[in-house]
Amino acid sequence: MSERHAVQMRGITKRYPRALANDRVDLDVEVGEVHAIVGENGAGKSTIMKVLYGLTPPDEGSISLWGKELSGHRPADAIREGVGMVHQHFMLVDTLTVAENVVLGAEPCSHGCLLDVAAARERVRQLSSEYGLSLDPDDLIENLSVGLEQRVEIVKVLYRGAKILILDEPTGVLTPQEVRELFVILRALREAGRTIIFITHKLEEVLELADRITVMRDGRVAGVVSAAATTKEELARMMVGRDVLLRVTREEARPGEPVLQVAGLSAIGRKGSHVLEGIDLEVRSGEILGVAGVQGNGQTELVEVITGLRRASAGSVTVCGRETTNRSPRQMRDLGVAHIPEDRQARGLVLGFTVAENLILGRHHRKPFSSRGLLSLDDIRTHAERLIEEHDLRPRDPDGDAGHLSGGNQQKLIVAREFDGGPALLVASQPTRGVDIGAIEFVHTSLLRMRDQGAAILLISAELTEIMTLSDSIAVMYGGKIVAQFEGGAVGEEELGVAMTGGAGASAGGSAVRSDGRPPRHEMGAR
Amino acid sequence: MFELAVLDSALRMATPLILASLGGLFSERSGVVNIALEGILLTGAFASIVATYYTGNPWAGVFAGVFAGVLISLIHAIVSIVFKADQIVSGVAINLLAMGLTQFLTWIVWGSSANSPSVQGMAHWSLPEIWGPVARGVNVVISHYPPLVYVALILVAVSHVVLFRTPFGLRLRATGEHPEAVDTLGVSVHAMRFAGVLLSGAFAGLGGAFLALNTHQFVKNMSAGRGFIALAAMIFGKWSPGGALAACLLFGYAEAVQMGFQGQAVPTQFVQMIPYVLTMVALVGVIGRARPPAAIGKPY
Amino acid sequence: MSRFARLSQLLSPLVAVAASFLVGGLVVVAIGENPFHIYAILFRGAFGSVDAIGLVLFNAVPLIFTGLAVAFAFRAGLFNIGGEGQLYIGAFVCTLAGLAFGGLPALVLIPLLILASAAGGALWAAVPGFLKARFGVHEVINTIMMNFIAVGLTSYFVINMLREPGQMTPQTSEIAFAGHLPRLADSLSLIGIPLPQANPLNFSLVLALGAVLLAWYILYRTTLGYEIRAVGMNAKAAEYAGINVRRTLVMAMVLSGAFAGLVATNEIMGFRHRFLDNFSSGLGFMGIAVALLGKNTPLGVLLAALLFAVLNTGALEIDIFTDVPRELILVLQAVTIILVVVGNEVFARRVAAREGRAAGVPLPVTEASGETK
Amino acid sequence: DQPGSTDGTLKVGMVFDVGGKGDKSFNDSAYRGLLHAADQFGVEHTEFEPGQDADRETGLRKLAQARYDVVIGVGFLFSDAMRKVAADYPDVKFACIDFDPRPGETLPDNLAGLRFREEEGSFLVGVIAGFFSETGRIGFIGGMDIPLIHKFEAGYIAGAKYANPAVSVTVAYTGTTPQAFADPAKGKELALLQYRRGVDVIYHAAGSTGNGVIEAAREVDRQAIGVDSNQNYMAPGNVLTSMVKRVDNAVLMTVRSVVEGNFHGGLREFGLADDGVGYAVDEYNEDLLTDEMLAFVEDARQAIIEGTVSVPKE
Ligand SMILES: Nc1ncnc2c1ncn2[C@@H]1O[C@H](COP(=O)(O)OP(=O)(O)OP(=O)(O)O)[C@@H](O)[C@H]1O
Ligand SMILES: Nc1ncnc2c1ncn2[C@@H]1O[C@H](COP(=O)(O)OP(=O)(O)OP(=O)(O)O)[C@@H](O)[C@H]1O
Ligand SMILES: [Mg+2]
Ligand SMILES: [Mg+2]
Repeated sequence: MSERHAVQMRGITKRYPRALANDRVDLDVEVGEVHAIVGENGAGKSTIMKVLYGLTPPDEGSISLWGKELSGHRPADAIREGVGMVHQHFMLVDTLTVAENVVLGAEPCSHGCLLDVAAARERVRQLSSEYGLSLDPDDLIENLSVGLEQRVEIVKVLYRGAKILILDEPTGVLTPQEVRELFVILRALREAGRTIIFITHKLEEVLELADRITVMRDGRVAGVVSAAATTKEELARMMVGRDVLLRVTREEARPGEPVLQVAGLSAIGRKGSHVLEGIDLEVRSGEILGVAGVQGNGQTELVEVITGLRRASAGSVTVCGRETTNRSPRQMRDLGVAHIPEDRQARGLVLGFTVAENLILGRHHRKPFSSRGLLSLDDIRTHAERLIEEHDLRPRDPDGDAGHLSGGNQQKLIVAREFDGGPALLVASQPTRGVDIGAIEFVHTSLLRMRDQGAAILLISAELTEIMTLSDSIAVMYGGKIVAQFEGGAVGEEELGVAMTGGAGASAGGSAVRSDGRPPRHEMGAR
Repeated sequence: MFELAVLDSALRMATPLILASLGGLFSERSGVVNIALEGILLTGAFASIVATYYTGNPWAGVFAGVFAGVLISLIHAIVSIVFKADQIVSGVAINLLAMGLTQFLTWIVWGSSANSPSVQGMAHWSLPEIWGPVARGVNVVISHYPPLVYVALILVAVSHVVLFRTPFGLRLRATGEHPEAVDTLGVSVHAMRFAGVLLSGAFAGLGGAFLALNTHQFVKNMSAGRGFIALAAMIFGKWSPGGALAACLLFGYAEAVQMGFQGQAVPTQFVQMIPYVLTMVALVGVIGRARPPAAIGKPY
Repeated sequence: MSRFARLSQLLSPLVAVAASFLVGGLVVVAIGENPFHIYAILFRGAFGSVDAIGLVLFNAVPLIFTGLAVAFAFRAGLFNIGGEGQLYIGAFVCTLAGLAFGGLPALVLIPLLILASAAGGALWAAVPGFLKARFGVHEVINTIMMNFIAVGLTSYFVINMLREPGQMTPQTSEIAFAGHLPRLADSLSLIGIPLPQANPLNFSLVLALGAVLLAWYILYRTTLGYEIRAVGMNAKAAEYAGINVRRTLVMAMVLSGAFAGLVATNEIMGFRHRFLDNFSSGLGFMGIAVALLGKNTPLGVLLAALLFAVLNTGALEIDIFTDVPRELILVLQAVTIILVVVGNEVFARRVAAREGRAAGVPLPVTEASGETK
Repeated sequence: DQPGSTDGTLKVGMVFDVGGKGDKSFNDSAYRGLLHAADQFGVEHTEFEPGQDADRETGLRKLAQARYDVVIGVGFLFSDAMRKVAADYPDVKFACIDFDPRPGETLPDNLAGLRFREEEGSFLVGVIAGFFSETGRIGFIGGMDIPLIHKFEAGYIAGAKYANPAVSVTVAYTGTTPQAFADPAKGKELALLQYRRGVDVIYHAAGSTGNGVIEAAREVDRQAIGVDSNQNYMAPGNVLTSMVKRVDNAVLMTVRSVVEGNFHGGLREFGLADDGVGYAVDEYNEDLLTDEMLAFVEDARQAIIEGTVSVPKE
């Protein structure tokens, strides 16, 4: 076993009931390097990291840390060996404070057995200032933005003295600025001699940060390359096994009549503050309006009000010339409003339902799926078979449980359902979050095709590239307000980024912004 | 309404509820629903009487009650934590088991499946009078209620400290909110949940011991729905020891008032509904939505 | 689902039942009795004669109703512990109607009383349903509270206002004869089944079987059932899909309560013909066990209710004719439930392991590009 | 020859009421009668407690089918079931304790309805309570709030007022479900509350719930009055007396009449006159009762038997 290897994994195989998640995977990570792992959804990236961290026992294979072989280890052993992991889905307890989350499992004690809260606070403050993380140890997690939550995760790892940091898709939920700040932190950590493994779907990031890259496909290692010696195109080909369009081509828009008109729209949040304030928007048919913004600045609420999931406190929503403010979700759907929700598992799917049942969700009460209160099973099935065929959903089983689909296929299911039936207005919220480049390509092409067929599309995304690639015009939200509007193509990523943080020219500081300058955490549809 | 006798009665009636709902609290804070409180109370009651019957020492009964509570909750722990079975199913089964088993054993031990003979009860605490006026003064406080009433009150405070001021409590609460997070930090979710469920068995078993020893005998089904009321109190008290205490006192008080003011114009049946109606009204009007531990009921 | 999975789903309850009998047998041995003798008596009590089988079915009927009630609410994500209260109110309303509308012919009165039973239960269940939907109050607490209230209310009215004149027993007068559900003895003897006249089995059994079908039909064939299941599995997704979640919750409770209320068709219309204070002794709670054992599916409820009825009926026989008390059967029932849920888990894991191995067949090798380094 | 008895021994089946065997009260009194009968006549017997209401009828039927000669139901809840089953099995003798007849009902020849004038016995213990009470406040704790128990209450109050017109009676019931007869924890609290309010004697008619009442009396050193069985021994010095309801005698008598071949159906009431009810004096309470008191009570008893005092039932 080599001295310079922080991690050596050999022949790791992990089977799940419906998937071979890792198939004889080898992974070498050198001491002090930034090692990226890329691959499509379901390629087995998270799994191999969970195996390394001791969360998931492998079925076969061996693992060595610092040249020493581990067997049957648990997270506690990994932590002791200096491994820390920031998970794809954050592992934070919402109802506890930052300090409590950080020390959980390795608590400082006073008086023998009591929790030493002061010491915990102090450590958090210290680590936070050391790496410029600006965290308040007494904040409740539920009040933090996603970016800050991630920093808490990093502090958790540092608090345990990790020498190997694993970050699973750390940038998926961050703004460009936050990504840049994260990279600064990660570089500082590398300077401090720590080894970093990070997983991402974003190839630019890989090339920017990583020293070496392991590409995974179908549970196997498709190759290991050095960042200096490869290109985006090559990586994409290795990941997908074919050439990929990294940028969709977009025709000029031919906008028609206004389909969605939003005027002076406001909404009140759970704590009585305005989460939306005086929003004005217009989307015409055959046009994509992109809404950019850091998560938690009212986008969620805007979508909810437009789709009838949340009440407006003032202002109006008009769809196809009809006033629809505060109509129910069903009425909105019946008017031809389709909605791709930002959180597919929480809102977009019923996980215990079959694929076929999920494919009629929202239209289940209408003909042909239902008449006089009875379901029409034949029509539901035919519909499912058609959509599965058209959208290449896998597996091709209308009776399979939607919960068993991969993330990408779950998203495709929702897209298939919402695109079907030619909606007049499509509200697409984070339509490609966490899906792989193959699926992104598919969703983007579909959105443009819908636009060209005359649908009006309101696209909400934290992904600037996505907004810039697809939008005919762009609105930027900050603190519950629209702070800037641009014509598509007439604005650069930098300029958008600045507007998103409430800077330069944007009238900053809506009442939704907390006194400490952070945007409030978005509130889920509490009506 | 605020007659001292009624308040005393309220506190005594509340005691088994307090203990059982503290038990429920530990289990549910670790993420395991414990609908089996009723059965654990019953088991604790039975075991305390058997042990007292054979030893003549009610404190042996207390110990046996706690032990039996832990034992039967061990079944809940194994079924719902190790085997990841539905926690409510397991709880329902344990209630059934406790009902059957205690009656069956009552029959084996005493030849009647409904009643045990009377056993030695628990003497009230008191300092010897010869210690003088100080002892008399102290006795006014400590001998007013059966000993376990004081124990229950102390346990409320202890539970609060354990839950909110110790690493164990922090881990327990985190386990109920987000077990994966706890697991990733190298803390065993199963161990925390076992601790929570077994503690709940110990507390509810103690509650059962109080119930039975205070009446000096075991009677079939003597828990009489108190486990469910304790569960309601725990939810009512928003999963905190202080809240549970307050809720139990309220229920105890409502019941005591009901007992104290019967036989007047209102028919018994209506007077006896007071605590239940009160609970419903309070839940709608005053308390509103209670927020349970996020991961409750989900096997890990 | 693979054949192995299906087979084990079928087998796991059977194995669990067998295992619990083994446990019960050991207990019997431990107290110095002969388990074969005891079980022989148990089965004689349940299957020894047409009369015995009739009794089993009679005892199964209320469990089917209360089991369906719990299972149905469960599908909407609601835990209805209030079956006991709902069946009391159902029985009470049924009795009131049976006393009040004595002049009606059977053809009208019987359907009316069936409706009254369902309506009473539905009404009682609607309250916690509404409180849940409107104020978010946990239905478990409210259904428990409403059990106590139902018992108190019916007890008051039965004892103080509706008591049969000149009687000490806390029961009402008999409902109109036209409202009695016929016993099955006569009908069965037409097809050559010699059920004794005195056997209490009545047409409520047919209603119970109908209710099983109805519950299945509502859940899987109607839009309402689709919405109920959607709300139960993911309320936020249901809301997103335009389903009125609150209304659906109330509807699910109403239907659940209606099933519980139908217990009256057996107890009042078919058997006792009057409301006896506190007649139920926990049928509603047994329904929870039945529903859970039946995995909250209508067919499962039917089978679990039959199993429990077999045990309850045999228990009486054991109680009367042996020195072993009936409580043995309670223990047996509890052990069965525990073993069934544990068995489900064990089998599920074995299935998973097997299918995992199936998935583990090496995939065709895709051209993995080599290192570019 | 008796029907069904293969070897000539009589078979007696007994079905208990809520509360069950071991309640030290009502059911135990019946069971004692059965044991006496077994002693005296060598009968074979079985007994059980039904699980649910429908089991009452089914259980009686099963006993009849198993060719039991005498089937005894303990408690008025058996009345309906007895009527039906007795009609179906004319060869079997049935007896129902506390039988609840419909107005004008005549019973078949194989069904005996055995009733007690509990109000008369309760009257006498009421007299004792009224006489004994120093505070002038006495209590009554009933089990389930039903007409049967109201009889105990009514007789007791009348007796107490008979002894001391100024006495005040505090009345409480444990509950409205059968559980009310088996909740000693609640019985104790109810009693403690009454004692704290100055009540010094409490009469309970609450099955095993009453065990809690007696326990409370012992704990605060006041007086309780037992019911159905002689409960004086349960807390010597703190049980003033017990209203005994001689269910045991009724059971014994029933079995004897079958043995002797002179069983006949119909209603039969046991009152003071035939020692069907009474109050218990034994070594555990003789120190509590003065001669003056006993003389007064005996006078009252005579007056009731002679009809010069009438006892209310409600
Ligand atoms: N707990 C689990 N149970 C069953 N199957 C699982 C589980 N976790 C992962 N899998 C399966 O293992 C395969 C690999 O999943 P993994 O999460 O490692 O993918 P990934 O590369 O991280 O994908 P993504 O980019 O979407 O995060 C997938 O096919 C998935 O279906
Ligand atoms: N316990 C489980 N049983 C069966 N399948 C599971 C289980 N847990 C996860 N999966 C499957 O694993 C797959 C991948 O899970 P995972 O959470 O990694 O999603 P994903 O594809 O990575 O999407 P995302 O990037 O949004 O997390 C999904 O198909 C999911 O259905
Ligand atoms: Mg992943
Ligand atoms: Mg993933």
